[in-house]
Amino acid sequence: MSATRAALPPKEQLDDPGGRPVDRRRGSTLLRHLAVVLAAGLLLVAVSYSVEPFRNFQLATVAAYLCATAGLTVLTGLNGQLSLGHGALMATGAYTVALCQTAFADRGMTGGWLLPLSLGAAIVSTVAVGAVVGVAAARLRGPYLAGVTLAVAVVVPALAVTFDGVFNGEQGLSVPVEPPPLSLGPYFPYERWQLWVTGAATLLALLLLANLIRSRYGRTFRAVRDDEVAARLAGIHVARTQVLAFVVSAATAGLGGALLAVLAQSVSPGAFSLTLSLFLLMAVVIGGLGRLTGALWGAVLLVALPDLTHSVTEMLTLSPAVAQRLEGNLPLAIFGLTLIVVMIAAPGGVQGLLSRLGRSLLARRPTRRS
Amino acid sequence: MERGLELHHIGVRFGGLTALDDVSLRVPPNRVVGVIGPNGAGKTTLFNVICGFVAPETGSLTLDGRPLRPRPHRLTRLGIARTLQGTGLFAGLSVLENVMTGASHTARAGFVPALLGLPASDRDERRLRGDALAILDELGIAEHAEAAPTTLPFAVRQRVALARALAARPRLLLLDEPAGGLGADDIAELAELVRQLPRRETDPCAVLLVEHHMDLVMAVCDELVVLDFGRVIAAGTPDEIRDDPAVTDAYLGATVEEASQ
Amino acid sequence: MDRFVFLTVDGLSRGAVYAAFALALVLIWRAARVVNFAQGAMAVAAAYVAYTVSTATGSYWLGFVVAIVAGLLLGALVDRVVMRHVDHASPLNPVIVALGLVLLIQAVLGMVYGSEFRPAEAPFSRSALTVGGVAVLSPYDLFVFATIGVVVSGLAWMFARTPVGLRMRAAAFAPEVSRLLGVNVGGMLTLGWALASGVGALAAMLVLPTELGLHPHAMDLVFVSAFTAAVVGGLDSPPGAVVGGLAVGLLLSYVSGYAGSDLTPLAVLVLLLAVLLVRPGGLFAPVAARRV
Amino acid sequence: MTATDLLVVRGLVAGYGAAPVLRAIDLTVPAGTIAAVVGANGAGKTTLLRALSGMIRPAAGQVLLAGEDLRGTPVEQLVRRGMAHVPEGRGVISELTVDENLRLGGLWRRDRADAGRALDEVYQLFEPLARRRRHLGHQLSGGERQMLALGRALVGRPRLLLLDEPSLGLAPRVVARTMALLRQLRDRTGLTVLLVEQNVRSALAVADQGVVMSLGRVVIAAPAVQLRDDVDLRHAYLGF
Amino acid sequence: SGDDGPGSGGASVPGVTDTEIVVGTHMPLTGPASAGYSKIAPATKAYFDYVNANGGVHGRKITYKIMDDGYNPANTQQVVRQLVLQDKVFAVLNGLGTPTHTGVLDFLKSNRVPDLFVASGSRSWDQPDKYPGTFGFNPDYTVEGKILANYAKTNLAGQKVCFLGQDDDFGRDSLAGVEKVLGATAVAVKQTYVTSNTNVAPQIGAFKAAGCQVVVLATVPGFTALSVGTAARLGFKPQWLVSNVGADHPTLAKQLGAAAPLLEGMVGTNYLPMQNETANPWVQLFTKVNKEHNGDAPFDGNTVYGMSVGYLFVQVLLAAGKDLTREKVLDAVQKGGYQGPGLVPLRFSAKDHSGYGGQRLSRVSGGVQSYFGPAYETDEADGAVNEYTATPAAPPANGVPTVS
Ligand SMILES: Nc1ncnc2c1ncn2[C@@H]1O[C@H](COP(=O)(O)OP(=O)(O)OP(=O)(O)O)[C@@H](O)[C@H]1O
Ligand SMILES: Nc1ncnc2c1ncn2[C@@H]1O[C@H](COP(=O)(O)OP(=O)(O)OP(=O)(O)O)[C@@H](O)[C@H]1O
Ligand SMILES: [Mg+2]
Ligand SMILES: [Mg+2]
Repeated sequence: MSATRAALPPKEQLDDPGGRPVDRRRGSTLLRHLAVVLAAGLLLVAVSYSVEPFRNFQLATVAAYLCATAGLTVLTGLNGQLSLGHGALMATGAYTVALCQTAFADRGMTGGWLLPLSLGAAIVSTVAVGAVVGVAAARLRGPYLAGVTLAVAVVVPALAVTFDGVFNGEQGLSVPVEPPPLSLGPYFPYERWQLWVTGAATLLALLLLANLIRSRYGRTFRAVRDDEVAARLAGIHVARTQVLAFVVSAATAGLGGALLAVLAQSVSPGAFSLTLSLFLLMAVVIGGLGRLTGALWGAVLLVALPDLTHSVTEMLTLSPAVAQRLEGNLPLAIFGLTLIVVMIAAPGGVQGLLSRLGRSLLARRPTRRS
Repeated sequence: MERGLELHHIGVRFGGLTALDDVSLRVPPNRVVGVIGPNGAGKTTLFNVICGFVAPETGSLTLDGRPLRPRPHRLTRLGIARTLQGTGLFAGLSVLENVMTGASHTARAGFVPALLGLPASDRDERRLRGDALAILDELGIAEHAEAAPTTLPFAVRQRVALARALAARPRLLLLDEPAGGLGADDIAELAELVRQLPRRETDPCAVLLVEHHMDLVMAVCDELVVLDFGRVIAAGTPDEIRDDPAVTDAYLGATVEEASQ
Repeated sequence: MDRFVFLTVDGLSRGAVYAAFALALVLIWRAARVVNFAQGAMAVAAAYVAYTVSTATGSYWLGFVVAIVAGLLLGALVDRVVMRHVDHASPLNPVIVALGLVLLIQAVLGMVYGSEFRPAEAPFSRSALTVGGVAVLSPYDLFVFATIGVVVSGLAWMFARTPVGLRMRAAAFAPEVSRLLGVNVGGMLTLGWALASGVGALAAMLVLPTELGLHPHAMDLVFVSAFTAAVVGGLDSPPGAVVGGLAVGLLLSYVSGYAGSDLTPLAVLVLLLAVLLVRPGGLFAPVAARRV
Repeated sequence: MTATDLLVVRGLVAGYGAAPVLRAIDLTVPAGTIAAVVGANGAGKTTLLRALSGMIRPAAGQVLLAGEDLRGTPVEQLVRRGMAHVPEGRGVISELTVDENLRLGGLWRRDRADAGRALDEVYQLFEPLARRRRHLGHQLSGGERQMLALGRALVGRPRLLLLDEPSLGLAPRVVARTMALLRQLRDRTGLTVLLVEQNVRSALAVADQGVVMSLGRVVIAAPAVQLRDDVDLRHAYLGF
Repeated sequence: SGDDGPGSGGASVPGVTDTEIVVGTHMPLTGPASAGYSKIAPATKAYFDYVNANGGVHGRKITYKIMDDGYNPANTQQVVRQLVLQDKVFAVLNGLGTPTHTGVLDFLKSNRVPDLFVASGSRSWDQPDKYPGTFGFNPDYTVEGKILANYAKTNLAGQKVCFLGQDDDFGRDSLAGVEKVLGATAVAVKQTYVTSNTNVAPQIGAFKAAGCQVVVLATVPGFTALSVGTAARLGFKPQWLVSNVGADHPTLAKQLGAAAPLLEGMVGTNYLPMQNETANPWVQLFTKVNKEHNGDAPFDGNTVYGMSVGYLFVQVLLAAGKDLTREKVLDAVQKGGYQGPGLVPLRFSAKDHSGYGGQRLSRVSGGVQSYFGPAYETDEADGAVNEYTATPAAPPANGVPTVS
């Protein structure tokens, strides 16, 4: 698992993040991306009205995870650095938001601007942690990087127990969040509001990430991934680039964690265990490394797959003796098997599969001008 | 008065092995200097010293008379670019992006404009793209701008590597075996190209060339330095070197035809 | 002073079992360039087989042997049925598949054996012998040390001195070229997986008596410690695994003995950083690769 | 096909994806001769060698080694049939020492004693390697790696040697020596060589037969002397 | 705000129809923490099935939705929302775990979902002002600590007492209870462990070096077994006083295997009938239910626990009346006065949501764990530890409670 090789794109295709030919991009990057984000936002609002609260909550969770997976795919997919510690970065954001919100609530402060402030603080603190880890990470490659980030994933939640005076140990902190603004009406479903808040924050984060990927920074990230020596000779400070990628990735992971905490209205170390970090990695790889759409599929899978496997097993009627054994385990077995099968059948992940499908459809269109 | 790159009494050792021993040489501006020598003589190591990949145990470098303490990622800022033995292209970047990367140090827009997608960043990108396309055009490979390097014929990849180095607008270009794997026609074209470099209208540059292909070396170099076991055993014009018995003995040897009869 | 000796001895005997498991990770890394996150789950599966055999026959040693054989077979099976078909172009793919295997194996074990702890018996007394009033190693510890010593030197010898070892290394580093040189790369990979998994099963048999007992997740924590140990030692080096294992064992023992057990994860991170920032390829890293 | 034809290729079609790179190659190399395959970049020379040694699976056609059809023979079995392929880019295993790389070349052989002798001979042939026995592959210079790759193939005492641009990165003196060595081996041991070269002049200097490839086809196969000396042929096919 | 928002009031009560009551729970069925616990919910469900087979409660059958959260609070968030928002459960019953359940307290509160009989001894469930809908079940860890310490004080007077606790509220609350009885300085050596480090030799070694004679364990079963085993290895044989959480003899014996005799003499606590008391009518009832509705799964303390929860819930449903609403159920719990399998009183009232308020001591002797001495009750504050003398209730004839 050498890090520089951590994520070579599928041979036949370059990971041009937008998939459009490079030289035909004339207009402003910002405007183009804004248009996409606005459309997505409108769609999200429409969806939020047409589905029930639990689905709204699930979508909001997807949005929160999407922040983290998008950041991770920039780090691992575009920059070739492996991180098994993104769960810990999410925890950093989550605890920061919890501490801020509690502090505000304790002082009796209210107002719509408090939450954005807390989220901002969460990003700042995660950036700080990410910078520290990133500096170490920039010296390490492959499994050695994996080892250190794995240790980070274990340590950060454990700190909540070590410093239980601040973080309240295993039990964690609650995150006071204000109800939806009254202007939305007295019966506005809370889950819909949650979706709006997380959706907005996530879309904003994605907008910035997409801009960055499109800029020369995105290019240097990928150059460093592909060949460090050549990158240095091209005038790129490799270590600095790697730290920057780590920091960007940490910032979004911190935001994701903070959003998750806001959604759950609580944080505890158990929610940010090593398992979460590993699941995030699985999500980006299964989704399709190196593309924001891949990160989206990954986030959807993180939420949908456990739900789906659970529903599948619910449909089976089992005798109590058998049910006792299968309950819980069967969904996990299905989950594991799915991972293996997808990885073998579609090594480019869901996104790779989709674009392959898309290309073959395009190729079959009879009216193709050359 | 310009003095170019100078190496003074450079010595490099790897464990017990002396790779370079008291090597001094000079690459004046807008000249083509060739370094030849047997395999393992230390030619690539010499390049590595200039680039800062290998720290010399003894000796020093100067660029235009000023002391040079090279670090790989600062080279392009100093006006030095290098191609790698093999090609070292970024497999995940298109040809155009590869070339744009070569000019990384000329980008002006900072992180925040990039993050926000501000026009400053877009302008920067457009300029880089324009420059890169111009260089690809100059080298006659503009048609491959969108291609992935791995899908291209070897000769084209070599040119992409060259284009990437030129994109940095160097004053000194280090070429490590640029003719390796090329056919006769391609080598002839390459020779023409290298010869032109010091005479380009925009951004003319000096060349330090390591190559085993004697036709190319003899055709393009103004001066030659011969290394053997890490030491300079001869230096001079191509004609002088060709007739130097020590060089023939250590490096050139008999022609294949002679040797195999 | 007594406490120091006690903690040292305790740390060494813990470290020895980490070393055993780290060794399995090193093996698979050397043989297939994969960090096998499923190593723990595979080893537990083998230990469950041993448990079944031991309880049915009443013989610990029969179970012990069966565990190792089961480990060998499981490793070969995982390679042939799963890993062989994974695209290794991105090194992350096998990692993800391994994580999938973890879920699958643990779930299946949970279905078959339930999630209760089963006893893991030790073949020798685990009571420490006292020398001069200080409790030192138990017979079981000595057994662990001896076993690991044999395995490490055996493996080191195999890799460095035998043709098969050379073939395995070549196949791992450069499969295409190795095939051109007549190396049966597929066979070497399977052999590597089998060996690693066999050593993993052996390690599990050594570790489990010192743990909470047999459980589908019994090796989760051991995996983390052992992976740390392997990384500290240098993933390419069997002696490194041993040194790394002992270092981690000692560290955990000292920290929980002198500072409090809640600080152990932090201490492990500090150890990792301290070692890797000085030697980014671990203590026993090979010569840094020439890249230009 | 005569009894002395060691390698016979008929209608070989191969490539990497949908479009074939090789379109029906026919080729015969008599035992104990050197055939030089030349042609422009991208003509398919490397692909031909890869198809012969089974690194890519041919889509159609037949490859006979000493009369035996090689279809379906796993790559790793081919050395046992006497075929050695030194791939483009040399294929030195960077993480192994020079000595280990070389030993690997003879590991498949039953006759351990002779493998040992072959090893010593290689060290004598390429004395820079002898000085670097314990160096790791990645520490070597470009040319040293080339020697190592060739030497490693020779340790297996092949009957048929497939060489992909052996002169790449070698000093002229060493190129000359290498070519001379191929001749010697041909004369002394009856080695058969299929030599892919960009360096047309040196290749034709040693070869018995010249094979010119273009766009995945053999456009001409003729005695090397003829290609060397016949100005018209040279102009038509080799451009010099 | 919105007392009469949609969902509450009016005719429709979530999860309740004329023929069915849907309740849900979250439990670790998988993962490292699932050992033992995974049997609780199925046992509860089995008891509900038994009640359903006997006509249900006020003609309604109880459907019990068991969601696996793997003891991961993030999963708990998801599954509890699924239960409440999608499956529209009437109440959440016996959700297990302190960190897991803490995270959903606010959510359950804002959705006005009764949160009954949480399966952990944390004191967090007893906050009637902050969480009016949440009720505990287990005696809290402080109560338990006090009762164990009381035993040490009266029966092992003058011996050196030491303490090993889990490094969280379990260990902390338990230690607080011990110190309330023995005095703040009486515990000679205090050690903690974390579940992520399975080596307790340093801690046990410290006890041995200090000459501890009595060791109080606030440990989960795995670490009880580990501590006992490690002590034996080191030739250290104190009197063990073990929290109810980690004192179930069958579980420990199974884990220790051949080393099970080390448990001889261990003093533990419990507040429900011991599963080996075959003469106890409750155990007989539960054994029967286990056979008929639980696939005759291995019968242990967790089975008894799960069924006791089920029994209490059915009692509460009956008391809430035919016209079931969430408010009525909460009122019914607060009314208190429930008699069931428990050996000590359930303390429910408007001011107290804490659950069982005492323990009885047990001892392992001849490989059998059995009660000895009286049951004790106490509070989590400075109140005295008193004997509780009321005779335990007998189960109703058909095993289904009737309206009292
Ligand atoms: N990092 C290193 N560690 C050990 N030895 C090295 C290292 N780098 C180079 N060497 C040795 O130093 C000598 C000079 O190597 P160098 O690569 O400079 O040769 P070169 O002149 O470029 O040869 P070639 O023409 O074959 O490329 C060689 O013998 C090589 O083995
Ligand atoms: N791995 C590959 N995947 C797809 N196409 C390839 C691959 N390797 C080579 N090709 C294509 O096949 C054609 C023939 O390549 P090949 O390497 O055989 O040529 P060659 O004659 O050896 O050229 P050179 O002299 O540059 O080595 C080229 O067009 C090349 O682009
Ligand atoms: Mg070189
Ligand atoms: Mg080729």
